[in-house]
Amino acid sequence: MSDPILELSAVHTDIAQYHILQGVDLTVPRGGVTMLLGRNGVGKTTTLRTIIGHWQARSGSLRFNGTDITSMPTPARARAGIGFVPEDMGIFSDLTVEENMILAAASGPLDPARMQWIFRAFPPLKTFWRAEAGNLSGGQKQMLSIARAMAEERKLYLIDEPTKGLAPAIISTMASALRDLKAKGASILLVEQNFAVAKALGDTAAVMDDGRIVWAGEMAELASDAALQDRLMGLSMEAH
Amino acid sequence: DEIRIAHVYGKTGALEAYAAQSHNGLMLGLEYATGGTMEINGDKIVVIEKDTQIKPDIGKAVLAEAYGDDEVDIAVGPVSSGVALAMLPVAQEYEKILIVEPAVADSITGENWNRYIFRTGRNSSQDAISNAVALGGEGVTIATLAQDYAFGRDGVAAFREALESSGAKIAHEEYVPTDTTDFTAAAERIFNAMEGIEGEKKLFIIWAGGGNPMGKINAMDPSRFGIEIATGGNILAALKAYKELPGMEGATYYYYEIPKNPVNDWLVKEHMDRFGSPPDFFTAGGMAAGIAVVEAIKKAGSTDTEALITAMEGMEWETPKGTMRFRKEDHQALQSMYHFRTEVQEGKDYGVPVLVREIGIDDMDIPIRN
Amino acid sequence: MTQMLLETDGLTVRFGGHVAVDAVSCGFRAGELTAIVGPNGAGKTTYFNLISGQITVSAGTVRLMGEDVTRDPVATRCHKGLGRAFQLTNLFPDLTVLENVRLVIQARRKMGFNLFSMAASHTKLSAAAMAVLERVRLQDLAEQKVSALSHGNQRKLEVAILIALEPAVYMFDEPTAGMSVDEAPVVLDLIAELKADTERTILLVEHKMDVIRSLADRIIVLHNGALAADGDPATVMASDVVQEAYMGRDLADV
Amino acid sequence: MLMNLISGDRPRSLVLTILLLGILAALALAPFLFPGVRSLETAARICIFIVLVASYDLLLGYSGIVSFAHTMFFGLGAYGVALASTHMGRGFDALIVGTLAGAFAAAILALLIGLFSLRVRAIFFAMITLAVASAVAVLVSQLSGFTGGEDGLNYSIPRELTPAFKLGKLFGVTINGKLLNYYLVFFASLALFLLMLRIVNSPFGRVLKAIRENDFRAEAIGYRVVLYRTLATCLSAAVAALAGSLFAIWLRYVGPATTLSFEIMLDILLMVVIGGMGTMYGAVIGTTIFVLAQNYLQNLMGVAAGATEGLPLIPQLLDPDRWLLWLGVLFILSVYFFPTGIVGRLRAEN
Amino acid sequence: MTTAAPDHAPKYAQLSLPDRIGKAMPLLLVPVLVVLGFLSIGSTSSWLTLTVSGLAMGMMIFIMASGLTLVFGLMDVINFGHGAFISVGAYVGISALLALESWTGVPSLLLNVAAVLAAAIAAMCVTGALGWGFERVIVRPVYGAHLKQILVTVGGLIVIEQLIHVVWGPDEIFLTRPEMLKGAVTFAGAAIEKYRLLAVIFGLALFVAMRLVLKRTKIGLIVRAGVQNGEMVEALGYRLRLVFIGVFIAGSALAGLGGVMWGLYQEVITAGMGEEMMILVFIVVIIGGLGSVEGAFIGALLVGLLQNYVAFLEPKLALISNIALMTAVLMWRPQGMMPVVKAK
Ligand SMILES: Nc1ncnc2c1ncn2[C@@H]1O[C@H](COP(=O)(O)OP(=O)(O)OP(=O)(O)O)[C@@H](O)[C@H]1O
Ligand SMILES: Nc1ncnc2c1ncn2[C@@H]1O[C@H](COP(=O)(O)OP(=O)(O)OP(=O)(O)O)[C@@H](O)[C@H]1O
Ligand SMILES: [Mg+2]
Ligand SMILES: [Mg+2]
Repeated sequence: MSDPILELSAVHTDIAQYHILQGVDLTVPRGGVTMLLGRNGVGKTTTLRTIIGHWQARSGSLRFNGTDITSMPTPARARAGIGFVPEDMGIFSDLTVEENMILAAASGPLDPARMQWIFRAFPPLKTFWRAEAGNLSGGQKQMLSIARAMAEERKLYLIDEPTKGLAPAIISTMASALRDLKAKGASILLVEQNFAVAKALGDTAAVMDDGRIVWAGEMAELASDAALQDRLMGLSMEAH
Repeated sequence: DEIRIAHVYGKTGALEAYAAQSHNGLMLGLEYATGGTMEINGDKIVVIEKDTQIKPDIGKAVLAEAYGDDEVDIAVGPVSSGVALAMLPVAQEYEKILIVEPAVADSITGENWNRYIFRTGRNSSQDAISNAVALGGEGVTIATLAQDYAFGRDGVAAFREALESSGAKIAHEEYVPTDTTDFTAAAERIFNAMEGIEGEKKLFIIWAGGGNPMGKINAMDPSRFGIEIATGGNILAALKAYKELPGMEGATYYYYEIPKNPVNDWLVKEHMDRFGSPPDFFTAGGMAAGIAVVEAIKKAGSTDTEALITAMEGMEWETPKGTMRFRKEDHQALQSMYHFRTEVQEGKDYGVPVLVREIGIDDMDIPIRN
Repeated sequence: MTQMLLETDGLTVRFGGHVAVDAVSCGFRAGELTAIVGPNGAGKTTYFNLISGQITVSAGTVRLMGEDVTRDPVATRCHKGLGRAFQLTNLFPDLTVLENVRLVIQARRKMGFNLFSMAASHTKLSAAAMAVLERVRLQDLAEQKVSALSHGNQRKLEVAILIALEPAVYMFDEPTAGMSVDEAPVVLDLIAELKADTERTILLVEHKMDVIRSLADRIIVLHNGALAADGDPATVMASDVVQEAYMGRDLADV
Repeated sequence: MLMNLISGDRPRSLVLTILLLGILAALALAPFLFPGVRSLETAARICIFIVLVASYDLLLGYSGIVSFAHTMFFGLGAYGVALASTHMGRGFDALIVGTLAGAFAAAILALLIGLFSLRVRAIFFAMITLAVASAVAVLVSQLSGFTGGEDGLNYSIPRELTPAFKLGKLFGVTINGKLLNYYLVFFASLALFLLMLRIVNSPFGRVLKAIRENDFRAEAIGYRVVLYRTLATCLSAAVAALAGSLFAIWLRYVGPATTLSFEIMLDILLMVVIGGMGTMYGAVIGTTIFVLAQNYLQNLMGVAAGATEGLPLIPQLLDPDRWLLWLGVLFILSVYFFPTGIVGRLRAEN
Repeated sequence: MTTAAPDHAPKYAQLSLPDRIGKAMPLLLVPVLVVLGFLSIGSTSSWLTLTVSGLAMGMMIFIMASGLTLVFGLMDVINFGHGAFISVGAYVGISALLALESWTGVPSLLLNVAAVLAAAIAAMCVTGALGWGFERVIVRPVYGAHLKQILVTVGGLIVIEQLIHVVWGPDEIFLTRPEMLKGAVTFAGAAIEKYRLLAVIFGLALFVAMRLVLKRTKIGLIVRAGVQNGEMVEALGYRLRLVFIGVFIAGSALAGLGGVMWGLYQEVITAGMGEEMMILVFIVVIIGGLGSVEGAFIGALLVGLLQNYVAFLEPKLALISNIALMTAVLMWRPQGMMPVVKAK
């Protein structure tokens, strides 16, 4: 196996006076989809924000694609090839959909072929191309947020709960878009509450509790072991 | 013991430049009148400075402090009329003398006056009336331009009143907001009003502060309509704008080359020596106040307020502007003004006001309004 | 037939030329839970906004217990019994969790213009607020600032606020989005509890089919702003419009 | 009892408690502790500005409304007293009529402004209030026959409140009308301050905070935002007018520069921010520090300039005439070092 | 490859005619005002004088407001320091002009304009550098907090004004314009100051240049997005700090340019001159709509024209014409005429 695209070791992160991440060790293998799972408030979002650099790790190290990024500023991390879809979607609501996308393509103009691919996955973006992004529906905003990360080729995508608020039809097109990304060689770190999606997409998984990774392994192993799920994440995933 | 004098004036704030002149003048005046000893009858003069920040409430407070805590005998100042008006009752309350210099509002020695107030500075009426005397004459038609607030309107009113007897008449009065920067509209209105009139036509401008209406209206070529611009004197820096207006006439309060008397000669020489520049408007005023203080104390023989008032009423003394006299009725210092014409002179980067005629105390009928 | 608790009649709104909600006429009875489904951008949230008054209608009327409330301001409608939780979390971020709920109860008791008493002396309000927090299991976080809450807990607080309002019409807009699998049931059980109250009606926007299946008495489908289907869950779910426009392909074959 | 008086709003910091008690004691005993014209002048100004700043904080800190018209209301109160005293003649009846009329007019004007323009965006509301305030200032200057124009008005207040009214001596301090006047100002200010403390700690105050945080949501849980904001504006305006009346009674002079100028507006803003927005106690601390600085910075600098004489440039920068420079630095530093105000800072250290 | 998600066709209704005209309305305001002016003034020569000089005044106001459009309109920073930059620009520029006496004193248009350009460049360099320092020291901690911005920048304004006193002394400085820019040209009975014509050229050039830069580059977008959600802009790979600093420097430099132009117009400069213009400049940016160069341009022309017309027709009303204009525009369009950025 080649070296992992992303490697966190013993990462501690504080938010104000709270000690939130308490020694996270996490690897994302190159070219795969890694699911980051866990209950509400265990630190999943904080982990992603630490990786992109919105929170600074107090100690521990982060390696991305062979280089140490622990003390890099956020823009440098992004330019090194990390795409980010935040939990709150991070839409620029006063800008139009088009302007949001133009900004997303940081290194040049939008690539028409890529746009065609994005429009196929998220048709409403085409319909509302010139509309103010703040007026989009909740699901449409979520689409835009994912589309923005896809506007340019990245080596690693950090995606925080992308399916919340999406209709089933869109979830399925989004899932296949993510698989397209993987097919193009990108790696993905995905936080997800929808276990069906997690099961369908994940190659490997890591489960968090209380600011630590409490389990890591193959997704298939987790998916097939209801007792393990119950232990790690409370209720059985299949319960509802 | 000591003779304590407070100089209460706007050291900081928008009028800072005037304040410095006024203070230098006051100190020079004290020095001149005491022959350099800074003592009167063996008592040392101590000058305490107080900053009004050109705020009336602060002015009131620091004047009260000067009279109450610092126990000064006489206070001098301030620069701004608004501050002066707020200070007047304090003098009355503490029953001490306040010599107003150089604030100009008529009401200081007019309706708001009390018997503890003297003023060495000129008032707006003196300005307006001297200009009327300088500009008026049979067959002259005048338009006025002034700022639209009490001072501007009062100034024009006094000017109009004084003009009546000279045979000149006012064709148009234009008032614009105090902070006007664009005078195109005002000029158009004035031109339209004056266009059809025959004879000598003048536009008299009363303006306080920046904005330079003379230059801007002059740039619109009023001579097309046979209109000449006229205005009063100003501080040296402002005379730069007069360079574009050679031949312009008006009346001024002071220009250092005009008065011919020993006090002024001393002032000009000392000022040049110490500061490397000629004395300006407010230097002359400050000096007049300084000399007045010394003369009054000498004459009264003490710093007792009642004695001082008695001594000062009707007192005549020498200043850089010649003899001044505190009028008994309202304690306003009567003084000469100067009718001037602007000339462009080699080596000076401003328009030089050259004396046409001294307008003496008796040439002006300054109304008593208290 | 029981009287309609809430009715919309030809409810329409246009944004520029875009007709986001297109002449929707529909009634909701007390004691019923109606699920509103539809693709993203179908107009579900906008429909809620029209009912609760956040945006003004272009045409049509909203009637609450027979009374026309179309022109009432938001706050007035709230007092009359239209309660609303938001799809995108919308709270008082710098206040504590408890204060968020306490304010709701204070509003319900119309004590807002009480100028000269001490808020701290109204202990009943705090107790009532605490009781609501217990129902959504946020009692341990009562003194936390909302901005320090994780996303999932903020969603729960959003639900708590609606419950504290005790409205006649509950409007939930994707209450469980982003809630983890062990937390979502708490909220769903709560909604089931509310359903037991036959005086009230519940409107629920959801994209999760299992949730709808377990809770809904009736489903209406919005599509491109218009009412596309209305009926009992089984029939509607099986209909073409839902299958094509909404479900797309089944997740199973992702 | 004490808790009731301060409406249960504890200072929540030992240092803050000590500071507040210190300020209260100093103001209460000012005429005896610091005899002299200047210090009494300063103490009275602190009392009045505490009320003014607190009333502004009700608007800014608690309701999140940025208004630049606060000095206008302050001016209304002051002119109320001045005009009543000018036209009705010297007397307590004039003071009462002027005060009430000023407060009433302020509330009405606030109501109009509020109903008209509280709906626009916050930043534009700020600009509209700035515009209205400057229009009023222009009006005052234009109606010089009535208002005294730029010169303002001098008038007399009842003799019992002036230094001419002498009662004797106590602890070596002359008891006269001026002293009575000071205590009138002091107790009125104290009462108004406690009233506002009560208001911000009432259920109404809580709603204001909620509206400041998220007006959209406040409306959605049943609060008529416009009504609350308008009422807050009116209350704040009325209290500011009362402070203005006290100022007029104390100063016996009103003019545009003392009551209406934008400069005072900025001073108020700074006092609120230095003290800490959204904490009534911040008004006390901020005002005290600022007024003291305003009054004594120049003296301090004179000393400093003298001490550094001989050094290059420094004495020039420390020249008392450059006190505004340091005031500007104070503006900057206070925001830098006290982003949450002094009160916020003190509380955080607990 | 994915299969497409089901497509939806949202329904569209026809836009009504007034809706469509409404969009172009701000562009029509200037011509409408000019025509109204003609109808109410009557005298052609007066109208011509007032109109041309009003437009030129508008251009000068625009130059001063242009920097504020960037800093306040786009970056959402209320910078009262802008007023101080105007003053500093004027002082630096006028000092440069006084030093270039040999270019300004001769009646050569080329040399005269070159002197003005040199002065403008000197002023822009100094105010740009000052802006850089200002951003680093004063503004950086207060992005997103309007109130604090007002306070710190007022603090900065006071400090800079006082430093002007220290460096140049407290006296106002009077100056005269370069030879060829003195006086007026007269035609058809109307007199137009020559200097105003130069201001028109400068203003137009600036307008076109700003439009091009903001339309052709992502800078405007980055700033607007950055104000809303800076973290996200950085996560997209942009060095937001650099962009903010750059825009702030540009805004300050434009203030410097405005200062030189205004100083030359006034022929007298004081430390407080910029501060005095701030309300007017804010009004222009607000009625134009935040972030809009076009809006500020139209706003400035409206202000210039209206001031002149009103001052001619009814001088008393000139006191409040700007305030009335702002209030009217905000009643009509609560976000200003052509907002690019939504006000908060
Ligand atoms: N700004 C903040 N200040 C203080 N604490 C915070 C802040 N942001 C998050 N936290 C705390 O950090 C912990 C982890 O939060 P995080 O958002 O990473 O959780 P999460 O796993 O993403 O949860 P969810 O599934 O609900 O999104 C939570 O307990 C939360 O309360
Ligand atoms: N204020 C507005 N201005 C313009 N268009 C709007 C506005 N609000 C909503 N829309 C549009 O109306 C349509 C319906 O939006 P709405 O939020 O109601 O969808 P929704 O059904 O709730 O979708 P989702 O499931 O994604 O939340 C969307 O296409 C949206 O872009
Ligand atoms: Mg999360
Ligand atoms: Mg929705």
